Amino acid sequence: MSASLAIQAEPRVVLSARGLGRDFAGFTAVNDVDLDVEHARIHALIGPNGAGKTTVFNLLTKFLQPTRGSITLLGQDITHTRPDKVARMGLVRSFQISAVFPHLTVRENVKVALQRPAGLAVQFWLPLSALDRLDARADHLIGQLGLARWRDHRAADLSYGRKRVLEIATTLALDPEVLLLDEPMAGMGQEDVAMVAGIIRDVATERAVLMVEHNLSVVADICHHVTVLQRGEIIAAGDYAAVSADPRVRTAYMGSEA
Amino acid sequence: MAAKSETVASDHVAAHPRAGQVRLLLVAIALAGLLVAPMFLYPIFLMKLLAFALFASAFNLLLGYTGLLSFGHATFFGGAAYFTAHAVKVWGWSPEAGILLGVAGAAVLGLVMGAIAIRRQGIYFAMITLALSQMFFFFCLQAPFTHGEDGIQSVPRGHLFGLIDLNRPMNMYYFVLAVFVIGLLIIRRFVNSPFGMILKSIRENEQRAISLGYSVQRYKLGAFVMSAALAGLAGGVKALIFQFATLTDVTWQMSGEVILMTLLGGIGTLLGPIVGAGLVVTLQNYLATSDVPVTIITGVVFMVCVLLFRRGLVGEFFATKIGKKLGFRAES
Amino acid sequence: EVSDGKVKIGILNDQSGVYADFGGKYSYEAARMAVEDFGGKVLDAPIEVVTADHQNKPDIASNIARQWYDTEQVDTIMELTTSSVGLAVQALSQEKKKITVNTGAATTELTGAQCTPYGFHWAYDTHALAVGTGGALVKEGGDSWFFLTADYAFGYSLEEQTGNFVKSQGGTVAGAVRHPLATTDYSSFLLQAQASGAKVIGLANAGMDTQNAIKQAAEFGITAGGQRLAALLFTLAEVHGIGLDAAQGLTLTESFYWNRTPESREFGERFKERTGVMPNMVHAGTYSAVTQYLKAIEAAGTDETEAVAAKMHEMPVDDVFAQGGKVGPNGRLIKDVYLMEVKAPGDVTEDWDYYNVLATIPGDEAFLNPAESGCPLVQ
Amino acid sequence: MTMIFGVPVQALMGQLLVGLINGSFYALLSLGLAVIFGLLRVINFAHGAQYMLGAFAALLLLTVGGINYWLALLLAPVIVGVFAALVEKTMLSRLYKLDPLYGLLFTFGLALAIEGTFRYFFGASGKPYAPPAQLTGAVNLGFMFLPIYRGWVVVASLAVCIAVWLLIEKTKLGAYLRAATENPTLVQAFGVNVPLLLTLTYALGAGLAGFAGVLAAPVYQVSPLMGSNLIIIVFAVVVVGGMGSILGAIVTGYMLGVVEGLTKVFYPEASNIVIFVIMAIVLILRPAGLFGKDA
Amino acid sequence: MSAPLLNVRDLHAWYGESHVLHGVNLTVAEGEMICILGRNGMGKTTTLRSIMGILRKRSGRIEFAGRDMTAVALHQTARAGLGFVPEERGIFASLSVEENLMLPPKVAEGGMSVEEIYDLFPNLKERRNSQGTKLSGGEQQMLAMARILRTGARCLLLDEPTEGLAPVIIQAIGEVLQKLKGRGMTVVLVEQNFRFAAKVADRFYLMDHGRMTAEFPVAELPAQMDMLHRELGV
Ligand SMILES: Nc1ncnc2c1ncn2[C@@H]1O[C@H](COP(=O)(O)OP(=O)(O)OP(=O)(O)O)[C@@H](O)[C@H]1O
Ligand SMILES: Nc1ncnc2c1ncn2[C@@H]1O[C@H](COP(=O)(O)OP(=O)(O)OP(=O)(O)O)[C@@H](O)[C@H]1O
Ligand SMILES: [Mg+2]
Ligand SMILES: [Mg+2]
Repeated sequence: MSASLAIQAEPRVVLSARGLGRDFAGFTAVNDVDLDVEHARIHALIGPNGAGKTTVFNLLTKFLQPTRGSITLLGQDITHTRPDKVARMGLVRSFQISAVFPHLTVRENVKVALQRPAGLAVQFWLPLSALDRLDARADHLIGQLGLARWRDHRAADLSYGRKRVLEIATTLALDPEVLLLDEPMAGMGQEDVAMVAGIIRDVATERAVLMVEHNLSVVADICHHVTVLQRGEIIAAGDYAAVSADPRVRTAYMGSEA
Repeated sequence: MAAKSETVASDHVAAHPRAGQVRLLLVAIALAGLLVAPMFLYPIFLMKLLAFALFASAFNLLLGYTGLLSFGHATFFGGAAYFTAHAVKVWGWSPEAGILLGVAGAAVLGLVMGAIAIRRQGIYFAMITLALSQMFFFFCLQAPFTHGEDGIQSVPRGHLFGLIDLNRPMNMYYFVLAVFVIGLLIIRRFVNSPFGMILKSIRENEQRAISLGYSVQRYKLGAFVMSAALAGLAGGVKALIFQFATLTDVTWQMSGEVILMTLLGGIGTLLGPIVGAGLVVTLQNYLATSDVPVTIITGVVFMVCVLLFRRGLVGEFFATKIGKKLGFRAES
Repeated sequence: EVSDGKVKIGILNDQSGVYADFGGKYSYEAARMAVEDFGGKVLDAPIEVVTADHQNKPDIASNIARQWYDTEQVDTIMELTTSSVGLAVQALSQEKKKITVNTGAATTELTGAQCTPYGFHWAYDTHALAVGTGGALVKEGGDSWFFLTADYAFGYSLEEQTGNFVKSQGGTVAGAVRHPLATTDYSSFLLQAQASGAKVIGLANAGMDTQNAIKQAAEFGITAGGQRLAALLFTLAEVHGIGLDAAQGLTLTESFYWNRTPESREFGERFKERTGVMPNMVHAGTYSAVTQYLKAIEAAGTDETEAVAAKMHEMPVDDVFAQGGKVGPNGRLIKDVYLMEVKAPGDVTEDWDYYNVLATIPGDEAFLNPAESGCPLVQ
Repeated sequence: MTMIFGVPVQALMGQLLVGLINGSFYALLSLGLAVIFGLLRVINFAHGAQYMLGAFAALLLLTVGGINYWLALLLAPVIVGVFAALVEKTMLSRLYKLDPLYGLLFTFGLALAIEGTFRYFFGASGKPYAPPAQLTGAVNLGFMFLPIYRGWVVVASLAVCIAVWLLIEKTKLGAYLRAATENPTLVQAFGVNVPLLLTLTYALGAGLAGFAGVLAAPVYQVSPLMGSNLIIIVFAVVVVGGMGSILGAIVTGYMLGVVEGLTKVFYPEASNIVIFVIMAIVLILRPAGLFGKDA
Repeated sequence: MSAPLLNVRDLHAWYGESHVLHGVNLTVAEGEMICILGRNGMGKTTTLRSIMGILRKRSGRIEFAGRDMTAVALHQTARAGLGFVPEERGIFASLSVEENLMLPPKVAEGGMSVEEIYDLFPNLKERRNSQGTKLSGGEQQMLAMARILRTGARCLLLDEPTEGLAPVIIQAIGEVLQKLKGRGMTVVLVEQNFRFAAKVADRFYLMDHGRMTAEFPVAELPAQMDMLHRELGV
């Protein structure tokens, strides 16, 4: 880990938000959030329930329109861009509630994600076999994430943890610059947690990751940078050690346990 | 995990290794049947059946493969019938050009209706298409070129490519059959194409599809326009078969009828709508000369289908052991 | 000589939709009655009547018609309510060289631009209705008109033709309001008509539209306020449907009324015995059409289309429906039509005795001169 | 006389009132539809048929049972409601677990079957039904001649609409209903008899249609097809109001009645389309409808 | 020992054709808090849903307060005193937070008052007029629990109440559970969060492929750690 940090002599900011805010009918869910997500680093967003973490995700990916502030992705202002466009620009998310295409096989799930970058999405005149050339890349990804055994199973038949892994696999298929993961370990059994954490660490070597997670041991383990949100505002930021020492964070979020 | 794979196996009866060949054979038999059918059956009836089968298949392209229930497909069917009839009768266009105009017109109507309706999903979508098609109905009622209640009558069938005289029933029949087969091939390809794959994934999980960078609205719109255009193809052909275009084809009851056909045959199967259309057309023909009011029967068939045979005749068959052995599979 | 040893007559009309009472299965009864009265046989061949419900859909109608002609040896199709069906089947029949006699549809196109050598139009048409109601009513003092017109071709042609007659008789048209087809509420239009101050409110619509308009006119006190309501296409069956409370004072034109002569009375009562209702002009017209067709076969000595059609054009029509009627070269039956007024409930002395006959309009006035009909067959 | 766009103000007042009367029917019908949709997620295509059933029930009560209008106003909705409850209990309830589209298709078939049956037995042209003696006649309002019966229609429908709205939005029963819409199993697991609740809801919605039918009987011809075209317009009203929004259905019903009335004066040819045009515009600007909560 | 409040014998359950529970046995005494542990997909949720009667394709015996529940209609189970907090929370979108809270009918005396609940979950009080599903994931979890506390149910079935909650909230919920236990409430808890469960439960069941494979009181916990580590990876 320290080695990868060392290489990163000059951190490159790929996604940044300034003064980000969102109101819902008079209620401010997110307020004045500044965020810089850097290449090849894992950035954690933590905070008590209802702090606005998912909302920040929704704002960054443009599933929600911010009330205030601006967002920049890879140097371009995306404050007013549509969500599918944002995804095409290289910012891809996972959902808090697991999102796969249940009746497609694992391989098909990944291939759907590969289709667009390969320019094979609108061809209604080509046969399905035109997609065969994506197989190799799909299988590679599937293998990389340890899903090879389940390649031809329907996604619906996978265990909870594997569904999350599959979701990450489809996300990676887009080769995104920035990966947003909303509680990737939620509801996952202990043995899967370690596996997924490992995978996240691996993929982060070539891209930026921003994740929401309540499992603090994971955060402590793999995240380079932690931002703590409370009532929509940032109350602390820094590496895990610094943040977890902050008394405000302890009372607002961690309690006496951690 | 062992338990899991057991359950997986139990609801997936493996297709017989030769299933593909058997299916090909069945298709060939069906085609051969259609080729000789007019020797035994009444050609006009067969042509009507083919036109409606194509219409239902076009409709099913939307409902079965993108999950969008349009309650306004009569607009494209009937609209195209008017366009074709007008072009052929008033402007003296050739039949193939007339039909192409019908298809293009239906596609444009589909684009407009789709652009408005696609913004909502599920039943909302159904209601909006219904209302918009009702608007189109009133337009047709009043627009001078449709001749209101009278309709466009005595549309000449003309000569296909200036050569083949379509006034001869057999020529007309084989022309309709060709259009039907081409239409089905287009649908089949559309469904089993990269585009179709995206449609499928959108139906499975729309949010996820967006987050993968697909502009879901445009894909849906694409499917909608395609379905409209093919419904238009059926409508244009129908205008030539019957040699008229009337208001009947743009009423909401017609939109309901095509749903019935698809539902009865089996949503999400290629064969279903064809079988369904055959049944409905036969039933209507038969009941017209019987004592029982058609609407009661239609209504009851609808109810029974929804309650008991939701997969439709073909869908139910596919779900049987034999169907699965043959490797048939329904969407959804 | 009768081909295939049998004469088969098809009655094709709406038996379940809005026109089910207007013609419907009663027309089928009328046809059967005509056959029985004729003796059940012509040129020693048995006569059969078949019927079907076209559900107001031209494609179903045309499908049935083709099947009848091609596979069931039907020789002629009659009734054919609703213009789209009438025109479609008449065109098809020309192609198949078969005779059609239309008694149910209104459009003058049947014997106008789209006329055929084997197509006949029997009971009434928009022109006759316009002359009957428009022309004759002006003479009765109804000289200023306001139209409530169904907003489609049928409504326009009724309005236009009627308006022309009103003007030609020295009346004026104060205005018109176009209402969409299948409107349920007419109060808004009726208020406009009321405000126009016209003496007659002409209803240029049909079926349910007319019924609702009449009913609501009564509610808004239109007739009570001294204005007269004229329904341009309305028959005894519909008057019976809405009841005299709503219909009283209404004027309309029909080409038949059962209680007009002893013969029509006798016919009407026999018809009512079979069906439970008194015949309107469509039913009586169908009876007449079938009778005339059979007479023509007898006169021609064959059921071959050309010969029968020629006889039908040639022979005068004299029966309970038409007296001294003649058929124009365009296929139009020309006979007298009658302007009626619906009685008040208190004035009715017997069941179904709904009309006072206000005027008789001679056929030559009521129907277009074939030479001016625009029919290409008439040079 | 003062004029607005060439129409005398007086006449305009009359038209506004007439529009309001029509709006009463729209409001009642779309309310019932919204109740059923909002709570059962079923687009009740049979709503028009149930409206017709209400009118026929009143007619038959009168001709067969000699029961007068006032009693029919109570009994007919109950009859329609009981019929609807039977349909729900035996058939419709099996469809809740499925895609809502099946509910729509089922009720579509139901509507065809009911209308077909009535057409078979009563013919298509319909029967008259006289207004009650107490409400015949008309009052001269100066700007128009208002049939007393029409005035009563406005009052009665307004009262019923408000009562139903209060029932659903402000009572505990309403909260159960709304919750059961989303997750019937869970609400039932909380101890609420949900199947019964849903049956009652469907009966209530249908009963409202039946009530509208009785109100309409003296105004329109009682005919088997009286509801079949109206239903499409009412659908549009519900979409404009925001599907599932009870208040939206009521307000939009009256509003569109008035708009339609005015269209009949200024551009009568468009009066049947105007509602659909408004619908299209609303959908473009506010996809959820005027009162809809969420896109 | 007095008769157990909840007694489950040889419970089998199916989702359609797939047989998920293979003879579950479970007893809970009045006032006891038990915890079912197990990996994903072993049938924990299914067990709760079968007891509650939400899953109706089941066989075996489910006795609650001396009454056989398999024959009881779903809406009567709650009346018998069982309260259920589903894993997916089940917050109603068309109801406000407060309406959600007030929704389940009171089935007995002795439930918490609304003030007590708001004291316990201040977030809910603050957002009480907003739409139920507009709450954050964690807030919804709180609401799902809170609304059952009001009804006076004797026995709570809690399906992973800590999933997706911040550590402070988990702590608070732990305190609530202790308090409820103090009042004599019976609780069946399903948990992935072993650390949490270890603090509150009296007894543990381990579930594997639709069966209970182990059962032990909290006192034996240290002795069982090896086995748990093997089975659950904790
Ligand atoms: N609705 C359903 N239809 C079919 N199978 C189901 C359904 N719900 C659950 N299952 C299957 O039943 C088994 C048990 O599921 P259950 O939800 O009870 O597990 P669990 O122990 O609660 O897991 P988790 O910790 O992930 O919540 C699993 O194999 C699951 O795939
Ligand atoms: N669409 C919305 N309308 C109104 N309020 C909303 C909406 N979405 C979120 N909120 C509110 O905004 C706040 C932040 O919600 P958010 O889902 O972002 O929290 P979170 O930090 O992700 O919490 P958790 O960890 O529990 O998932 C919550 O109080 C929630 O109630
Ligand atoms: Mg969240
Ligand atoms: Mg679970």
